[in-house]
Amino acid sequence: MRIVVQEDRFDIGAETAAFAAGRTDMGAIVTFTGIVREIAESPLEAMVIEHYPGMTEKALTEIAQEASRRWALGDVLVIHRFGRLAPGETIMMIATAAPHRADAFAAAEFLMDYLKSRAPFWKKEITATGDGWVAAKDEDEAALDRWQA
Amino acid sequence: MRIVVQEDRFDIGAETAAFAAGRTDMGAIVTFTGIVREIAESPLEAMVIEHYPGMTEKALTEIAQEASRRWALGDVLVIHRFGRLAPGETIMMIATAAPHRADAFAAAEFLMDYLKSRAPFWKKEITATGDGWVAAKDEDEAALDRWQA
Amino acid sequence: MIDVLYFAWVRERIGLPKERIETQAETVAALVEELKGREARYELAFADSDALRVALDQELSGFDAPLAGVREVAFFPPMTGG
Amino acid sequence: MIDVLYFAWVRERIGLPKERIETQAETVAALVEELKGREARYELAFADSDALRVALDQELSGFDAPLAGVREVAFFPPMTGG
Repeated sequence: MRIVVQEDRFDIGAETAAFAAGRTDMGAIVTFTGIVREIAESPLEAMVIEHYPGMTEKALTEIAQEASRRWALGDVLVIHRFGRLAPGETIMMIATAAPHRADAFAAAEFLMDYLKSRAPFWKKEITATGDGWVAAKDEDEAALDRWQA
Repeated sequence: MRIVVQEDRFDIGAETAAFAAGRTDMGAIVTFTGIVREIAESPLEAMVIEHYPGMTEKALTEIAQEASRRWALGDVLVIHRFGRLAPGETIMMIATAAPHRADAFAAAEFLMDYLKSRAPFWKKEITATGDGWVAAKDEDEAALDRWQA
Repeated sequence: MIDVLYFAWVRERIGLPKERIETQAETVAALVEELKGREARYELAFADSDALRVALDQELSGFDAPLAGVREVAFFPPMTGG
Repeated sequence: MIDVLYFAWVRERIGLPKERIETQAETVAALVEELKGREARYELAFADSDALRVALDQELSGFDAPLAGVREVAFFPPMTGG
């Protein structure tokens, strides 16, 4: 398991290749990558991501451990950036390795749903017409319900 | 949309990076990679993948088009190898790009479920004690049911 | 004249990947019966048709489908890609 | 003495990321009431507690949780990671 919280850019190609390398015991690798998206209404200059140092790493580790308890996983990777990002830049990625694809997919979706609403990150959009904190979506909170046993 | 059927190896890191590059309109990228897995019972020497040239490309294209009809996708990539592969080698990968993560995940799972049971590939395991065609799993056929409207 | 293709263990049992056949069979099922009547290796390959799939001109099809106008028939076991 | 941290718009409204507070408050809710009584900027930041989340020693918690033994309290809006 590898959890990384950093301001620097990272190379999703290199990370994906390194994560998948040499796995003869895992048949399935799933990755998710989040990218800063242009907003149609108002040109986005940047996305600023604030986080809670210390708690962030702790929350991500707990979410990854919970995924490993629920599914037969070989490995989990979480990389999340903070600071100022331009449109098109990679915000974060996760990867899961499992013997079977259903476990790799379910764990990846679980990680994303929890990371969205339970890891202490906050996004602010910087546009030509002003700045604004991104509001949490009801659908992201609702997405957690499907994982309740 | 890019559909590739080839005998040669491919670099999942480079393919993932190229697929994600320059997307300011897509917030979510999901990839799935299938790897030749060691089997515990009998040491696997190789996996041989046979396919139906012509129909393979057609079936994969139809599956990718159906995914694009069902979900708001920006792009789809499918790479599938045939021929003789050693344990640990990458068999195939798919990637989906979408504005939102739920669409990227659902489309990737749909692609995998259909590709498993509807694209004309057949796997043969070569072991020290003999060769054998991999039998289709009931669970793979059952996985298609969840996509029926 | 119709091209008949075999894949995976169907190919191995019949012993060839492809052949051209002159047939009057009107459906896939009738073609299968005709082939089974030829030789033991066809009988063996087509013994359990539940374990077989068929494609007509590279589209998955049913065993009751008509062969009129079809140029290429392929028989194979359930797919195991991915 | 307890460390109180603020993030995102809570931090912006209060005007600082962190402060040390001497308090007798027994619960998070009591601490919030105490802070709201201090100055208008706290009143503004804590006006809608439904829009707020709290963590005690870096674990998400409820507003009715006791503060006994807690070293670090953090207030912030719902998270928007990923």
